[in-house]
Amino acid sequence: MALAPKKDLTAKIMRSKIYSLLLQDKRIDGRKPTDLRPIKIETGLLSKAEGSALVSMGSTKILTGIKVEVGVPFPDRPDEGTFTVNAELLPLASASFEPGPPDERGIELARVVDRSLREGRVLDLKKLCLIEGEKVYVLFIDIYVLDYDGNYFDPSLISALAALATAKLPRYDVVDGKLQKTGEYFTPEIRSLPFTVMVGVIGEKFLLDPQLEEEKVLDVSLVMGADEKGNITCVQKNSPGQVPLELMDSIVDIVIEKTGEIRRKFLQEVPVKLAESP
Amino acid sequence: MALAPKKDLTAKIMRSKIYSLLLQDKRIDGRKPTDLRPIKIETGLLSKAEGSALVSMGSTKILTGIKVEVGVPFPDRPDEGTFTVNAELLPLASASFEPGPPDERGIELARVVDRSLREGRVLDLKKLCLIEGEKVYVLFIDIYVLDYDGNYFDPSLISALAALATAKLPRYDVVDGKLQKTGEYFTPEIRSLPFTVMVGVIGEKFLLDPQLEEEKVLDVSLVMGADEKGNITCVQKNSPGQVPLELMDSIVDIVIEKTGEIRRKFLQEVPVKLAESP
Amino acid sequence: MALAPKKDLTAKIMRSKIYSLLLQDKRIDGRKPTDLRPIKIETGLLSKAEGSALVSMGSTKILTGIKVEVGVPFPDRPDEGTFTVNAELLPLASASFEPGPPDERGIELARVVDRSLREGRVLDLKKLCLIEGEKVYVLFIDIYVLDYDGNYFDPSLISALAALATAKLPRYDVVDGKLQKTGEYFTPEIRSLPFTVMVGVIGEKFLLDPQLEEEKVLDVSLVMGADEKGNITCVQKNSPGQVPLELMDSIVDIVIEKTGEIRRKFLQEVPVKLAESP
Amino acid sequence: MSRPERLIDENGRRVDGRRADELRPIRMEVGVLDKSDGSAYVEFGGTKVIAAVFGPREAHPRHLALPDRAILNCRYHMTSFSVEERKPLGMTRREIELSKVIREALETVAFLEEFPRAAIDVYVEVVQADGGTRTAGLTAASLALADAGIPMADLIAGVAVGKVDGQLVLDLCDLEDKYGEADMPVAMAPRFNSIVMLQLNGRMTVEEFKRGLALAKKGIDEIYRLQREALKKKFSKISPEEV
Amino acid sequence: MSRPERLIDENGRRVDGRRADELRPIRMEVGVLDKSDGSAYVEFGGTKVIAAVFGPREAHPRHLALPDRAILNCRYHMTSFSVEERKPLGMTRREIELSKVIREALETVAFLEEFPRAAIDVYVEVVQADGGTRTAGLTAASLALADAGIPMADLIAGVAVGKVDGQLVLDLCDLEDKYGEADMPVAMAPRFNSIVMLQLNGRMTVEEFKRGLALAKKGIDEIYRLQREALKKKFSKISPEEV
Amino acid sequence: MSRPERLIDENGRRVDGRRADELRPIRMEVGVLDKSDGSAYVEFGGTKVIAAVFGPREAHPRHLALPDRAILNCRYHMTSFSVEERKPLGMTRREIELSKVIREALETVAFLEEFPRAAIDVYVEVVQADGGTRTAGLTAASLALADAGIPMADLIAGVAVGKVDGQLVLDLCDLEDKYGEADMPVAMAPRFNSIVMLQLNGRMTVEEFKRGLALAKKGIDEIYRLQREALKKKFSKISPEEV
Repeated sequence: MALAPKKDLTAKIMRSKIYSLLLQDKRIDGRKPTDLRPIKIETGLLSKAEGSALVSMGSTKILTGIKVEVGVPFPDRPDEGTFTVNAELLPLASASFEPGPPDERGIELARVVDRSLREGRVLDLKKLCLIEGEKVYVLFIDIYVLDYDGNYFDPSLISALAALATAKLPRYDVVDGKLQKTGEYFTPEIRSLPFTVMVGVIGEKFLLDPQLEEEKVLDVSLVMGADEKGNITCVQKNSPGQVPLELMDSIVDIVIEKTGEIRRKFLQEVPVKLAESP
Repeated sequence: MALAPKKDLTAKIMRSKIYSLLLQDKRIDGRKPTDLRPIKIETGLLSKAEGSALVSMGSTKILTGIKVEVGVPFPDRPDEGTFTVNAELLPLASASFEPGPPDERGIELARVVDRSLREGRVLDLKKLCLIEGEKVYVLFIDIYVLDYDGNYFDPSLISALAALATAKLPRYDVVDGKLQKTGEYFTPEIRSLPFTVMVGVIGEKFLLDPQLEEEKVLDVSLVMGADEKGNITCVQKNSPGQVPLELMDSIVDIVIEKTGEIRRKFLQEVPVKLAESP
Repeated sequence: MALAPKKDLTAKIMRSKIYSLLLQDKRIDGRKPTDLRPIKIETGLLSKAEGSALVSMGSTKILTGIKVEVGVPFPDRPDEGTFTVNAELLPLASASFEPGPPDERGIELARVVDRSLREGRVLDLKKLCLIEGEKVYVLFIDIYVLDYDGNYFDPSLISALAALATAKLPRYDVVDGKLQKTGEYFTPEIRSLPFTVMVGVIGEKFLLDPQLEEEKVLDVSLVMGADEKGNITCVQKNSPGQVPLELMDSIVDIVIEKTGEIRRKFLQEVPVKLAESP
Repeated sequence: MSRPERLIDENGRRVDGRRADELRPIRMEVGVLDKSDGSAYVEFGGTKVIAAVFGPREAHPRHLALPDRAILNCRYHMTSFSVEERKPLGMTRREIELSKVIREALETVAFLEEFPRAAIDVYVEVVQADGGTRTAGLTAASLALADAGIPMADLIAGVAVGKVDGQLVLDLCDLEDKYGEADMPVAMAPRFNSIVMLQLNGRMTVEEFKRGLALAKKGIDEIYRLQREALKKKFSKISPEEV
Repeated sequence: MSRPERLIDENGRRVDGRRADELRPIRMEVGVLDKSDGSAYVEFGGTKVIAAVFGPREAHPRHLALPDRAILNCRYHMTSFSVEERKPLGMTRREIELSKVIREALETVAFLEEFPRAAIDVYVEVVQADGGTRTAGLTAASLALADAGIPMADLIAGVAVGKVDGQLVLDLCDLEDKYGEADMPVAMAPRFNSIVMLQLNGRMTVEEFKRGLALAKKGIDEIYRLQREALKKKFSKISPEEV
Repeated sequence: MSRPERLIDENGRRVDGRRADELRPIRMEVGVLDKSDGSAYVEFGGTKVIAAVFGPREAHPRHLALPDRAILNCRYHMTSFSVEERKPLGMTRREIELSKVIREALETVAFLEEFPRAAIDVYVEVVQADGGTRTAGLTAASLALADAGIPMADLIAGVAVGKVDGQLVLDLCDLEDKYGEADMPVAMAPRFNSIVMLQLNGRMTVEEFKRGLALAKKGIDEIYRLQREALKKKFSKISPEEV
């Protein structure tokens, strides 16, 4: 059952401070409204995960690990590997996160990342098939929010993509219908790099990649994403509040620009060769 | 853990009003003590369910849907199909129903309907076997209480029977030990039509099919059912309180009479041809 | 999430009373500090369990039952049967036990008994294999605390061992790769009899097998166990508090002595022939 | 456990040698546990149950408390090894339903109004199940309530009647329950000549149903007698000095 | 349900015969349930949803209550038989996410500040799913809120737009949702010309996205008109004497 | 990960080249997270853990609060990819047990009486498991408590000792834990020369047990030194102006 969250009372004062700054194109941490926070990407830190990435965006820190198993394909997609995305808002990341199974926020995060990967056609799932109709690679992409200073969406997707792009999957030979590890490894081909940008609206103004103090006082927020071809690959209004329809055009345009910026940063940091896109 | 429910304090005044009326053979809604509320039965409203029925008894509304799958039989009944009954007291039906997994009331309802169908031998489960010991029809009979104005038992059983009697199950051919849909459908044979009547006791008097205001002030209630041959197929004391032993004879007799009344109504509304009973 | 338990305020008075007695080598129930409470062992009380034992240690009562099924072995141990230990602190045993799934105390108890049995190599699991890699005996050792007057650890292990030592497992013949019951039964060989003793520390003193009033005021407690060869088979600090390092030598020595005492009692009461130890 | 050829032989004897209207050997003991406020052990043949009562105690969480009476909580639970096939841990739907009907029977006789804002917890643990566990459990629970000193209008005694090979029988055992035509658990408050629990699993004619209630009543009167004896035995153990 | 060869034919007609910008037949009825404080039934073609509202009522547990406004709880739930493959009982991750986005849309227009310390519960039950269940559900929920007398700044109307065989279409049905390229549920508060729910499943170009919003707006204006009609119809049924 | 032929070679070297009484390379950092009140990262070879502390804060629900001291909650949790086979989401029985023993160790040194009615939450997250996760986790948790400014009687340092190919070794790695004869996690409050956590998985003779405790003590003294260094390093980063 979705439960309406409490609104911090002191938030009102902070809102008017942030809004006043915004009218002057400024923010509390010195950024311009459309500036993202610094992004750091580290990959391959963990040896028991087939892929891993630690990504920070300002003080928000996300750790994603990938475990690979051999499983059965879905009946309606017998020649495709599968993946699932889980996200845990770890209680050590914020006093506002509770221990226990993912609540609606964790589930929303997982599903937004899942849709971005799936609809962005990041993986060629047919290349993750081992024996048609019987055995395929099953990827578990598990996202952990370690430190939460606002906007866990964008760095979560970055870390999922970085972990995927640097993952090492064991190769198998099919011998008499059975699978045998060859001892070799391969990195899954990445066909597309969709990223998202979280957009916060206050009054008739907007800012990107809110840090926590900003996030708390937004009128409304959106997560929007795009791939390298300029396709919109993700839209999620993720908070209460109304988005003025007339703001949408400029929001879409800045999202295209800023996801490009993230992509360039990503390609600098992560050794990924983009496969031909579908 | 079964938890004793709260007793409404204002209930006492209502109880004495209802009891006084009962002494004059009257009820708050103008019915006689042994009158049932009007019953409406609609079937086949839904296209994704293999069977469905919306039944109202006064303002109490029940929606039952049946989904059919192919599954494995129980080891000790290799030549019989299976069915399970679930019931959800949806929170939109009453402020007293909570969202979440079925509580003891929902479980009791499901099990009372299940026993009525099973012990009443409504279905010939042997006719729901596809390949002995391997493949059988598995029926999920899911009951949703949509609007709760007292006595969800009787209309739930009516709706389960109406959904069963009008269900369309896909036919299969067995080709080389495998199942293939033929594209044809059949309706399961109904061998028996057991119905129930909820009986409420106040003092030394009783009334049938209580509406909510009555239900809240009953001293005790029973759900009793019978089939077309006059067999008792269901008994469930379903509330706290004592039933005077000397009332039981007249209760049984009225239950036989009133389940017959429901059966006639049912046969008028629902196109069912009773198969030879076991 | 582990939750710190409340400390009874009146406990302080009781603590000083118990400590004063301890300084005189006395206890509230007349025992010496290293005396155990009387142990009673009854086996074979239940007919639907393949093994059962009711053990009391003072007023603390434990009922353990064993159910046996045929299942598949673990992939890395294809020629060994398996067992699992569960423990339920039944709410009828104490006002401090809640109904519901085992909390951290029940889980700790199950895991301590499990480790004692497993690391003590009580069973020759290879003798519980039926068809290598396919079919093995699966033992469910389920422990129920019926009455809790302190120290449920020691009697739980005793009852698990007594139930195992007197269990009757059905024999199977392998006919054409399938299992058939022969109608005969056998008792699993017991290779080792590890027991535990719970040690409570107050100040610089310790006592064994605390009853509930003592347990509530201990500074700290340990469960330690040993087998007939003098191997330490179990150590579990099971409460908050510090154990002075210099106490450990005398604790270990008394644990060896007292587990021997329990073993002699056990061998008197339970018909068990120890197999050659591994 | 497979079906015997006949559940009643040519001499009218049942699978365990009983006559149709005969109870199994019954054992009752009050006050079997130390740490609960009241407890009882009841055995009907192979059916073995323990019941314990805690309270009255303060109800928590607070908003569940009732201003005019105690709430009565009840849990009917089976050990995993009480039945033929191991019962999974956790409460099954059957256990949840039976917890409800047992509680509703007990509420009927306990003077809950004497303890406003309080809670009373009743736990029934089935140690071995051989038919009639809910009625044995309820019988034990009412003894445990009495042992806990909860004032009651009456004790509750229960027993199952059933239909087996076409014949009504008293106090079904597991085999009769499984392979018979009907199982009807009945519990009464004998002083009031009233029914406090009634369920049916199976089918009966109206005439059988009525006769079944009478047969149950016969068994219940005997069980009720044994209950009072068991209570007397418990309280006679307490020496005058203790009182 | 297998993929048809084409989702749009040579005449620009969709699988169910509609034009690209055509809504399915819509049915709305307010006040369909007796025991909730407000309710509505909404049908978009084969999609059938019921919504009910309870409250404002006292919020419990107490520590969840807000000093300055009501909390609004929302549950979007599907019956097990509303979809092709039986939906397991219990809430799926999808249902939990949609409950969140529907609640966040409703919070936007309800005057929650009028009911400090209170709670309002909104339940959306999908009886049959044929595309656009969340937007139909939100449309129904806003009617149910109005029916319950909760003051609102505006009604909310929603519809999905999608991309099918390369073309933008209004009000996707299940087949189009499943085999199309994109599904974008949109809901607006028309009086404010603002978006209150927006999600995307699939890919669109920037230009398609912008046109998609405009197409949604067109549908939403029509749905909004039908909502007001349905409310009028409900309240005109109440005779003057009742008021 | 299969069993090597020998876990200790002819030169007394272990699978990773260490001597029997040698710790793995240890890394500690205090204050690694921004949004918790205290945090620490600890690495023992391939074992990597983060701990964070929140509080003291008001305890809720209220009835859990203690009048004379803070309650200390603790959760030990592993990421799904910290181990060879993916760990299912949710808490395993092992994690629940270790949460208990870690909490009971921390309660021993934190001055909880200074914060009546409050709660302190400690979270230990195992990022990679290569043996000794509970002792590394406890070591990190005590640093995080110190970082959060919770007054403590002492720091807690922990390490596992084990028996491998018949020999006692310090600071087990995963391979030694899995294929060795015994794993004994030990944690101490060095200032008090007392044990605050002690468990055993496996078998040891009495003599080995006693020697094992002494070996643990040796490792713990070194870990304790590193802890104090890490704390100094953290607090030396804070410039005088900030204080």
